[in-house]
Amino acid sequence: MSAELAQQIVNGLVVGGMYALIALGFTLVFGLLDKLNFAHGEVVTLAGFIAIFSVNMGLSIWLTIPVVIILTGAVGIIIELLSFRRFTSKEGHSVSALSSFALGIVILEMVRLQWGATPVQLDIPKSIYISGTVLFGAPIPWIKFAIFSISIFLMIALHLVMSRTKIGRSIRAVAEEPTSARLLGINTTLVTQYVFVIVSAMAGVAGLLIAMQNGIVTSDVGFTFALKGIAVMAIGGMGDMRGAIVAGLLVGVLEGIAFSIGWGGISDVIVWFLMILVLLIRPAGILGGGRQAETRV
Amino acid sequence: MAEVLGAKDLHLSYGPINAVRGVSFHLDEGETIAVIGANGAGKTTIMRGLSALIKPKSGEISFLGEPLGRRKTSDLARAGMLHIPEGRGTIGGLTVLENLRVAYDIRPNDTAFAAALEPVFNHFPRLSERSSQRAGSLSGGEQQMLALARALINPPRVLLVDEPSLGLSPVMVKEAYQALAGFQSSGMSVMLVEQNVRMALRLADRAYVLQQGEIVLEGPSDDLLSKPEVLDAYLGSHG
Amino acid sequence: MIANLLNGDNVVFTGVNIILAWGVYLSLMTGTLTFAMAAFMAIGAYVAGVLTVNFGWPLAPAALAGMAACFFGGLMVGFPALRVRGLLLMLVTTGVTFSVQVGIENIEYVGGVQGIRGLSGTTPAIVAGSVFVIGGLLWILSHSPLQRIFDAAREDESVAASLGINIVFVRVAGFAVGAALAGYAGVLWGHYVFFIAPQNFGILESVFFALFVVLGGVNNMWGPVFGAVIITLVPEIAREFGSGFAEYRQLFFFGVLVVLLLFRSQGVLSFRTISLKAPIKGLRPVTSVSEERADD
Amino acid sequence: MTDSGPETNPPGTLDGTGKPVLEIDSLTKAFGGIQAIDGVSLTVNDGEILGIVGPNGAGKTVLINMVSGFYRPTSGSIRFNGQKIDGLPLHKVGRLGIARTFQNIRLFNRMTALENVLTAIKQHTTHPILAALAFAPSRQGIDEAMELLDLMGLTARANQGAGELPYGDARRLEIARALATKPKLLLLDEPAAGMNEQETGELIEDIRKVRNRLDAIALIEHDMTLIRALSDRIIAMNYGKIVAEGSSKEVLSHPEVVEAYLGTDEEEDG
Repeated sequence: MSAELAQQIVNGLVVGGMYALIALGFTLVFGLLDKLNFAHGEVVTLAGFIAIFSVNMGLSIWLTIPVVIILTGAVGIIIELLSFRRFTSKEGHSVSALSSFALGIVILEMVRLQWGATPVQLDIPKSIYISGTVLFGAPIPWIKFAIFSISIFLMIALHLVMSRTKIGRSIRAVAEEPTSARLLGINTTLVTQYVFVIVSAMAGVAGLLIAMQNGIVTSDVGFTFALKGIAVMAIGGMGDMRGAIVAGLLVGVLEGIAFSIGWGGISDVIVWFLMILVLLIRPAGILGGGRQAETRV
Repeated sequence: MAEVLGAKDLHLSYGPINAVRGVSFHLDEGETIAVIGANGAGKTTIMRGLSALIKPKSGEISFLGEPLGRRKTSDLARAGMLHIPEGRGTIGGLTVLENLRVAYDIRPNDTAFAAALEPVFNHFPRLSERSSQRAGSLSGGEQQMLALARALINPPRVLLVDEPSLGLSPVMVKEAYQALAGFQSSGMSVMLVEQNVRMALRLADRAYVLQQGEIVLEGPSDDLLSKPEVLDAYLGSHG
Repeated sequence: MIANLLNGDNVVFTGVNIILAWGVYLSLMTGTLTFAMAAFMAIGAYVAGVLTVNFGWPLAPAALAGMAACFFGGLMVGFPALRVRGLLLMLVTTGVTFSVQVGIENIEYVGGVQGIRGLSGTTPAIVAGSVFVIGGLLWILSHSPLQRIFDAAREDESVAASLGINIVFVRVAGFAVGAALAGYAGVLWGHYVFFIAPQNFGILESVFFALFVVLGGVNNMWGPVFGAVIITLVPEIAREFGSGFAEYRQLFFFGVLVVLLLFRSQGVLSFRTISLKAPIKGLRPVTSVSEERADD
Repeated sequence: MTDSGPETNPPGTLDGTGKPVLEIDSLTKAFGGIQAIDGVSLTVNDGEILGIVGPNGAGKTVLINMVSGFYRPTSGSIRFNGQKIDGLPLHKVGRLGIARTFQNIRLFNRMTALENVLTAIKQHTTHPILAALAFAPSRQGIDEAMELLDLMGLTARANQGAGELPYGDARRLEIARALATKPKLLLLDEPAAGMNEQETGELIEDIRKVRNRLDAIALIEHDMTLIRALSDRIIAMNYGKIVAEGSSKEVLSHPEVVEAYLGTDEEEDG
């Protein structure tokens, strides 16, 4: 393996981990409500700027993690309240999609009014981008390992929450059979709120990691990553958590490979093309665990 | 005996259909009642009204002595109402064990989950064999067992069962009714909606006959069993 | 102040947006909320632009070619894509927009990210005339049986299909004609602004075109017109208030939209409600049987 | 309605040729682990009304859903006038001449009664593009639809929203809409569900009125008054199988049918 390719694959895995974190948010909301949360990406942007704010206030970059989690989690509650709770009609998913899209732009505009539209430097020691190790002849800074480890840690934590805890069981029960879940005493409104807090906090951490990796924060980062996250969710199968993780890493690595063979310019098209292909050929996603359109005409 | 569940002049509609028109009934502590009637008579609609899945057009429902008011379905379940809907209401994507766990989790309970499982698995050994299987992959009869097992792991004050015999083979129907008889003898109040008239009347203390959304006949089960009108009303052979 | 709004720029941009809104509306009428409009707009603009700039075609045949390209593009995307529904379809159309945009960026012949320049020929009169012609066709459609076939396909597609309506055909046709309208809008716009580049046709633009329709309502063909006019002209009016407001324009606009959706969610995307429709005239006299029935 | 009880017009008078219109052969349908239809074979003949009875969950609606193309069978075949129709897309089944109504009425609620029928006018549904352009046929379509509304006694409701119609009228409108497709076979799924005796009586009259427009009717029903009044032949189902077949008297007194409706009796079957 050439050093160039190794470098790109490692980069791909790191970025893919973030795609997966964001895609997990889309897929969880979709699994629960059959709706798309287009404000999700702006939570990623917001988190980056919250990190800048806290670091400027004198917090260490690691201590900003809880700050980001709390604030973005709260934003999740607001998103649910404004763009999802009331829209239960037949057209609800279109209305929610557009409402959350508009809400996302509101968040984005507030960020721009506060911090401007140009990239802002994240004030952390430059040394963390330099010290590292060598893998297959390619120098890899420790920060990449740290970022990748945090993504993987979050995924494992989410898996444990979903499979082992009461909240996780409730979420899965509501996603599967909302009426039965209500009859069993599960408060669906509360469960929906939990999900929005969880996915927004995850998107927040993803935003923080992106900021750490790049050293700068721009206001369009959320938009870019959210689009990729949506494609990743669809490739993994709508509502399939394992699928989202696998698809996230896969897309990251594919992009890395595309860059190493000089196809960087069209790596976006590759992702979207892959998504369209998956939706048409295997609508339940690469692992086959997602929801399919069931109507037959 | 104290009334645990009751309805006064209840009207419910389901889309364009005025499915239930002025129904009154009561279920007392420890009692079993059956609501029987043809398909479309409004039985399931009553059940859905009782657990607040649909809002009554008018009339009053009281649960444990308090009017239902604007209480939510999930609150009622936590207060001790277990409604096993038509189609069993098991959660297909969760394992058998997780389905039981969900039912166990909702109300304060001092037994540990493992200990609470024991009587369930003694009663339904099939479930213990399949405890890690997805509920959706069980057969109809096994799903009904799982649905009933939820009443065993966390006994409710009132159990509402909608058509426990629906789509089951006679052997399975018998098994489901044995389980219900067990709940009955443990002192649970049970309300049963059935099209399997004989099975239902054998189990219940009292019964209501529903026709076109109205109660046309009520009384002790034994009396009804000996009345030919019940069977007539049921087969619709009037006229 | 109103007089200031009546200039060539505003007529062209408003007209183009009305045509785009009608394209979205036509597609939505058959049950497809599409986010691919910017892609088709790009295809129309580029195809016609290459023909007029590189080959010296007059605008009219070039516009027809652009529309045809979009129509066939719509068929090509529509046949496989319309097998999926609802949100999945939103994703596929998003993907289409993205792919077309990045695709054009990578085609050297049309200038890549630099775009092409030298497009001209659109006049306010052409745009206004086009709006009238397209509006007239839509008006005929909305008074023909086809409108009800669309309505049925949208309301309950399996029932509609069991009545003998070929749902796939209806949906693909709506989608492809909507795409052709977007293409035409792209031709007109491109040949007015002189210079087009891939970044003019992104996913944000696609969502914006969908918003015209959402904001205006879909009760009939005038809702999208209203939405398009409002969204096009509000920034112009805002400019009159001075530059201080411009900074908050987006925030204000989308904030209002969130609130509007919150309180009018039923009306916003729900189709023609009964009360708004004129009864069909010329009914035959009521027979005695039905009079009896009508009384009970 | 009082002048025409079930006795005055005895069923069994076939006008048609008696040739099979619909032939179903060893049909099965499984959902997950549950066998909803388990080897059903039956025919519907020209000119007859076939009644299908059975308790809830017996598989009657699943059967209708397969005949009308809503479900694909797991195995077995369905032939309509000799042509294999299982696996055809819904609209093709509809165009061949099978129309249906639904247990839980499925009208287009945002349209008026008249528009509901207009939607289904065969000429428009088969040629949607011509439908946009031709003005004369559009007029014809309205006349045709009004004739059907008239037949079902809904003329006065023509411009009322389908969602606001009283229950009985909504049922009738569904039948009128089905007739607009010019069907040969009409499938009625519990048309009398939720109706009182008088309404059921009216419905029986309405179905009699439409029967000569059709080759055959198959109807699922729990209301035995309606079944007795209309069916030339009855099939009883339970657990996805046919348990009895014959005239209404034979089938409704068949011990297995009585059993299916009333449930098993522990003491007697042991």
